[in-house]
Amino acid sequence: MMDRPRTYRVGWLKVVLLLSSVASFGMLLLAAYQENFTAEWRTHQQEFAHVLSVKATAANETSAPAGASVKASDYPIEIRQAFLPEWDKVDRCITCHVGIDNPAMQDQPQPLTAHPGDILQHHSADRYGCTICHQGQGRATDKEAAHGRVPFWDEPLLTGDFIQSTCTQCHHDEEVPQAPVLNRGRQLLSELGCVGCHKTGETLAAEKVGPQLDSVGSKVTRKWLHKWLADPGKYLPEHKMPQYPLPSGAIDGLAAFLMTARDDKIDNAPQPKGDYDTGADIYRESQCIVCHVTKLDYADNPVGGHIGPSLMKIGNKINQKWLVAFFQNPHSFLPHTKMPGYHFSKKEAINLSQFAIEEWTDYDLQDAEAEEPALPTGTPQQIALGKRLFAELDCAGCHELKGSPAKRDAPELTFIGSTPVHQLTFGDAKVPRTTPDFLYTKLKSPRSLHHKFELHPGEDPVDAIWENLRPKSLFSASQSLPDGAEGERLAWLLEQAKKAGVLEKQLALPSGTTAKQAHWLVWALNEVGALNPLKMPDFQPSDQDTEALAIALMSLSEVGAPSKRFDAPRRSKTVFDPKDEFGKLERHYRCLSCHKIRSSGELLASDLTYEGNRVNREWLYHYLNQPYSMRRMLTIAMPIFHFPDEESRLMSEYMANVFVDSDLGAAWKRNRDKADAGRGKTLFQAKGCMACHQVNGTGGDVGPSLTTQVPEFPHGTWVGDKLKGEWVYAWLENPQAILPDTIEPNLGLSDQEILDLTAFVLSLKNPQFQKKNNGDDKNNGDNNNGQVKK
Amino acid sequence: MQKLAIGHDQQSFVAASQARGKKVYDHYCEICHGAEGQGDGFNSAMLDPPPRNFADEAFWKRVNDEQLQTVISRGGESVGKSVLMPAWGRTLDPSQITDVIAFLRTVPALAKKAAAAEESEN
Amino acid sequence: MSTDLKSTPRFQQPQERRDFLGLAAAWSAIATVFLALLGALRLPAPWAFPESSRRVKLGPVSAFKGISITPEPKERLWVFSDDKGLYVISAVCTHLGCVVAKQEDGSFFCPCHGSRFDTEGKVTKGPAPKPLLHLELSVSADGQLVVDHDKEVGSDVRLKV
Amino acid sequence: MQHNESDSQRPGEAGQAVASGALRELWTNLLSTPQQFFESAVRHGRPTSDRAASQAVFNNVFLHILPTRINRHALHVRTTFGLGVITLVLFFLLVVTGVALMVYYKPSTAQAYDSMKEIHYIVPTGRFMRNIHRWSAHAMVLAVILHMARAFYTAAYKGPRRFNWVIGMILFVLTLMLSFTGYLLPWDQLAYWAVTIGSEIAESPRELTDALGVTSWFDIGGLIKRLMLGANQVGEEALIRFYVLHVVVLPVVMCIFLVVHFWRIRKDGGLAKPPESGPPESTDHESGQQSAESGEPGAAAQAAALESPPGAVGSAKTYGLMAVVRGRTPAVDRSMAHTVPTWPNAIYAIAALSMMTFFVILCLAHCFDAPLKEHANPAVPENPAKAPWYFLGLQELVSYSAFMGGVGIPTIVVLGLMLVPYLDREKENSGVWFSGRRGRRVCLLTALMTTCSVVGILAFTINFGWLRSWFPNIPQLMITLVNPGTVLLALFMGWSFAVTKQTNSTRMGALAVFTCFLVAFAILTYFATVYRGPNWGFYWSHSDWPVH
Repeated sequence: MMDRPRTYRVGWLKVVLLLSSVASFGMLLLAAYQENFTAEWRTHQQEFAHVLSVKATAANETSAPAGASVKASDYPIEIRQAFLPEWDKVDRCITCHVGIDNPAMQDQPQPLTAHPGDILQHHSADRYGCTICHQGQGRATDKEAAHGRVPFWDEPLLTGDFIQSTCTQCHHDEEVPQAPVLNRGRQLLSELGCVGCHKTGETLAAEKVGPQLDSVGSKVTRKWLHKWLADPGKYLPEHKMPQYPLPSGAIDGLAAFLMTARDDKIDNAPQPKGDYDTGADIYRESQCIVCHVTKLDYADNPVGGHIGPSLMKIGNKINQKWLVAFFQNPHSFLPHTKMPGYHFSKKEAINLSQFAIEEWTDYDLQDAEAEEPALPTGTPQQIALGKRLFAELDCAGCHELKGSPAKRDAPELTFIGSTPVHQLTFGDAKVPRTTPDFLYTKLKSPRSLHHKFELHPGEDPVDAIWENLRPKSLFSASQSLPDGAEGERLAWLLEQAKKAGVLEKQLALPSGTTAKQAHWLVWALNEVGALNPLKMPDFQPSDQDTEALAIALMSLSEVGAPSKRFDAPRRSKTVFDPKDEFGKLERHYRCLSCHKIRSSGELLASDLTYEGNRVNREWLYHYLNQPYSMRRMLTIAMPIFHFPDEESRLMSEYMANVFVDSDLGAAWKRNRDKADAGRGKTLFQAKGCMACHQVNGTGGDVGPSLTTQVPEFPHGTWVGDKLKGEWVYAWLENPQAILPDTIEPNLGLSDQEILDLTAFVLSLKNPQFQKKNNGDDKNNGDNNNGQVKK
Repeated sequence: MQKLAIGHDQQSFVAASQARGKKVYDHYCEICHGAEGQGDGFNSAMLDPPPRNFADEAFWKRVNDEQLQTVISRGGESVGKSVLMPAWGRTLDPSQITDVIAFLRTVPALAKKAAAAEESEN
Repeated sequence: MSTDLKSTPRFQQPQERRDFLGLAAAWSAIATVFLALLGALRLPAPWAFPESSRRVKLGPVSAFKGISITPEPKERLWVFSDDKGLYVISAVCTHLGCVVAKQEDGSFFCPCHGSRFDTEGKVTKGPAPKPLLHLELSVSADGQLVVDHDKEVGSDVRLKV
Repeated sequence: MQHNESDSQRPGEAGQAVASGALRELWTNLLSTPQQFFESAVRHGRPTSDRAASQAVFNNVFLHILPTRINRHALHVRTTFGLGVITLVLFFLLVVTGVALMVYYKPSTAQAYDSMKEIHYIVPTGRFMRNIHRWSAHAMVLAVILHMARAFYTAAYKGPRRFNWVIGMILFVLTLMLSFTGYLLPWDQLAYWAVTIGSEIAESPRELTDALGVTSWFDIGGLIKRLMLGANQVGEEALIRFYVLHVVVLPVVMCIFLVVHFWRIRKDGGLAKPPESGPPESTDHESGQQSAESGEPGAAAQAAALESPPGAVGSAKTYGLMAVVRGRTPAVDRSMAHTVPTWPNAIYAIAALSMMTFFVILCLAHCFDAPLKEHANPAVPENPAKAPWYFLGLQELVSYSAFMGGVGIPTIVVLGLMLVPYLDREKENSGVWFSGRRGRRVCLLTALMTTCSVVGILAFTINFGWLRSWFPNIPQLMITLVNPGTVLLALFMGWSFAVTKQTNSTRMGALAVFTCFLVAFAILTYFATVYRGPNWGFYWSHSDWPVH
């Protein structure tokens, strides 16, 4: 007989099976529970349904119409999405942000609240989704992932004004409506001269923003130039020149090079002494203060305009000879300047320059400078070095200088906004790894986004240091590294650094091993920033400007709308640039520096686009010859240009005939017979017009006085003398339609009221001139098509 | 994610509304009602009756938002006050007026704060 | 035929008569597998289909007022406006889902199987079992006309505006 | 109704009575149909005897891959650690979850990534399914490698199982191919660059043909790559090809080989086991086995089917299953004493193992999400672009020579391992771990040697570079032939020859060479995973990586 087979013990396997089955079962249940019940969005939607029902109840009680009329129980809890196949997007943001299109939800906290502003009226969430503008991960259904603040998602939710950077996907105009920060940033990109060195595609025009340097050697003193290059902020706190950490050797070279840019004619001109007081009169007549800072108020705040450079301390800087030449013909020195061409005679220019030099000299500074040793003239080596540096740093990106063309070889920024984050170099900086943070930090402090130079084991320290020394021009003159022992070569490097002015003259290598010496040299060079290859200067922009710039750069993106259908219509921008006689005059007097004509120019003074509809020609002709201030509040007025008679006649006629829109105030022309000035006068009182406008010395001072008194003006200065009925009519109809920012309220007057008021306004004519201009009365304040009287 | 270095975060909507209101106020109202809302603007000297002083707490006890909305949008005339207060209802949209009112409500507190600061300086 | 085997004692491994442990283990394993399969069956029905919402905003209500018929071909429906208010008729044939065409006399005609409907959508001819659907209209909080493809209403229901 | 009618007519004429009798039968049949149906499907109740248990296994389509009785040795944990079963369970999980994922996955470059996100966020259980799929895939590779090691160290590649070892190697390669093809499908950065590197490796034979100057008429590397990608770069074509391979071709091939693999286990006599007592498997058995391998399943093979009793006395006697069924008394010998009925013993073992595997995978899937990086960007490579872990050892070798590391050495290793059973024919100690104490010592020594040499050569290369650093103009052929990878390979070969000579045993040599490969694979994989950073540079830890 065989042995009984021993039983194989299977019991423990049953236990294992039971335990693992039960555990797996539990695991599956847990997964099912999480899948079906725990999602955050369910909570939000339940909350939303509750708020809806509360609001609906409240609405029923007050029986007021309300947007919310859904019972909580009727409200389905489900994933909501904007399905955008054309954009390859599915945005589920509205799964949590459920109240986005419900104005009644404005008082709710995130995520239930309504979208602020009226943007959704033009960009409905159904059609455009959310991530097109806000970025983030639209497909995700949990908060962190949806906001894109997770690893491996390159487009986290944009915060704050950074949302504006995505407008440019469809809005290709220079100015994007409702994106003021973006617009400001783009403007800054041009104004700061960023486009001088960086290519940015076609969106931004490259213009040289710095002064032309062709005669800078004749213009400024060497001492000043030296100090300016070393620290422009010391001379002018609000300067625009960016800073580049330059060693003194480089500044010597640049100054020496720039001083060679001279104009012989200026240098050789005789220099008679001018008269300060006459100069002061010219200064006042010319209204320099409109564009230039000319003094400081009691709190040391600059007073004056910011169109031109500040004039403070120019006496410490500028050669009077150059100034005389400049006053006579500014445009030959600065072709793109906004400075108008005045008709200064040589004598006037000398007087004005005398005034300027005496007025705006810091005499303490002058005395202090007089005590400093005179600077030696530049050696040929320095001049050559300066020329190389000028090219290496691409100064020509901002400054015109004959013989030095701009390279524009800085990294291209055309698609910087869509560059993947991991391609951006953050260096050792401790900032979040996002594109907005990169741009912001880079602009704020360019050198913080670099790896500190370190010696790596295995590489030759001398070679490595030599390769990384900047600016290269300072050193390349000495050709290449010599051979020899490492200690000797290090000593040679130190010598070069001293020669270039990078390191102090008295420094010496510490004793010890060559490794120690190399380490010391790296430390010393790092201290003075000579081992940082970055060429970008430091603009030190304000926080606000930095953000605006970063937003503008973010908007330079490869990402765009999937089809042209999404492109916002381009608003045709009517540029005013006539090639006729008037255009010539405009270019000479630079009217557009202050006035706006169509879409060109600035709005510092009035918009001239409809000037022909606005004022009658006679008045305009006289005004051009003798401008006066329109309001008591304003102390500045149009400069007195001393236009030759034929020029002022040409300008007034041109404006009266060209700057006209025949539709403007057409109703006045049709119905003027029905107008009654008497009724208008009553209305003027009843509508409270005198709160802002003066008539015969009574009334407020907000808008222009309707009875301005300028005794010496050869023609009536009252509103009836000046304005035309069609314009007054159109203005009263809707002031904001003509000047969007005006604070004159739209009173919603009826047609008849407008007619009456217009008639009343036009009846306000200066009695002193009534008789004198009797012949004109019929046409005054109306369509005056007659010739200007000689 | 860390907070952006730029430092944007959810602003409360009330604060945003006040800030927007302040902008509107500065543009349209300040010239008469004054920079601090105390009825002492540049143009106030020319006006009779003088513009409203919003620092006056008694005033705030009398009015509610709806009344203010009316007087701003339809002018002083509509509530039997001076015609020198024009109607802004066609120039500003209702939300702007709401913002302005939100700002005006902060005026008494601001005035008090300013007064306290001045006192402590003295 | 197996009797002789059974009678051979050495082939008989002792079988536990009441194998609670084994039963529990076996059934819990079966239950687990069953639950897993059940979970997997949930997979083909996603939380949201890759398509636009069934509640569609057609546009501001004012755009439909006073215009007697506004075709919305993308949404396969017409918006009608009469003196009582707005209503919507779906263009999907109730027979087998073809899109019906609107005749000049205001009646509807289905090209697939010849169903005909009168101006109110009632069947006048052909295999369609039901009149064309009238869909629920509402006004959203931001003043838009909203149609819900999933909610049918009576043919006399109007949205007053 | 009709039934009632016929009921009422029942007392009528005879014909009707017959008819009504048939109808009644129909009715009773109908009533008993559920029970009959169940009995027809499950032809036995819960087995109450060994005999019935055997029948249950034998009659069941799913279970009959198992023998009716199984050696107790096979059920011991130490024997196999259940690795084969685990691998099968993982494969099964992969098939099920894979099919589920196919419902949503769209194999196009424009939509693949988005469909992954959809699976993640909008598909109920989608994320879970993908996690299970991903972790099962990784686990399966690991399980396959361990299963292979188990088979090798217990000498299960020998004797009758030589061909099954070869099949196993094929399955191993298929597993890697499945993993690799699946890697591209999410179309993220990881996928894109891993596959780009993979396809470049496929092209790397050019390194050799270029060096020999024969590429212009014999471009095997370029051919393979272009066949694989359907283009010169990884793109739409590659994605669809990989998809087809991943979801149809490779799984089907895999299934076919799996079936053969299982079939051979039974036909080759179950699991390898030590001779518990009595003489070891005799040489005459060996000769019989050879005929079996040549395609004629002879008597010996049948004998093997029932746990091939050692010493198979009277091999004319059959122990096949047929014997059980036909009711003949099976051989009464001692080996029966070591077997237990498959039902319930093996069934419980398999079920418990499966469920444990399932549980582990569920835990992994629950705790860790499968990686999904940024959308593939052909312009910006990942840095470092690391392959999946099981290829990282190769990637380390690839960093010396693409051809040798990516094609040459893997081919040599795989072919070499396939050849082992034909070179080592020693019979003793089958089923014994490391073939006893001597083998254990050899393995330990070999592991030590391998560790030293691999670590040494890595350290040397990092500190001093390789040929190119010393002789910049050295011909590529030299580097292809002499690089750290080939040096190690040569060293391992030499070592195992030395061991063979020293111990005078081919089995010991085989153990040595396998240990070399396994340990080197482990070290290289660990090294490349942990110490390699951007630009494939050496870093002590991830925190030293340069931030960029």
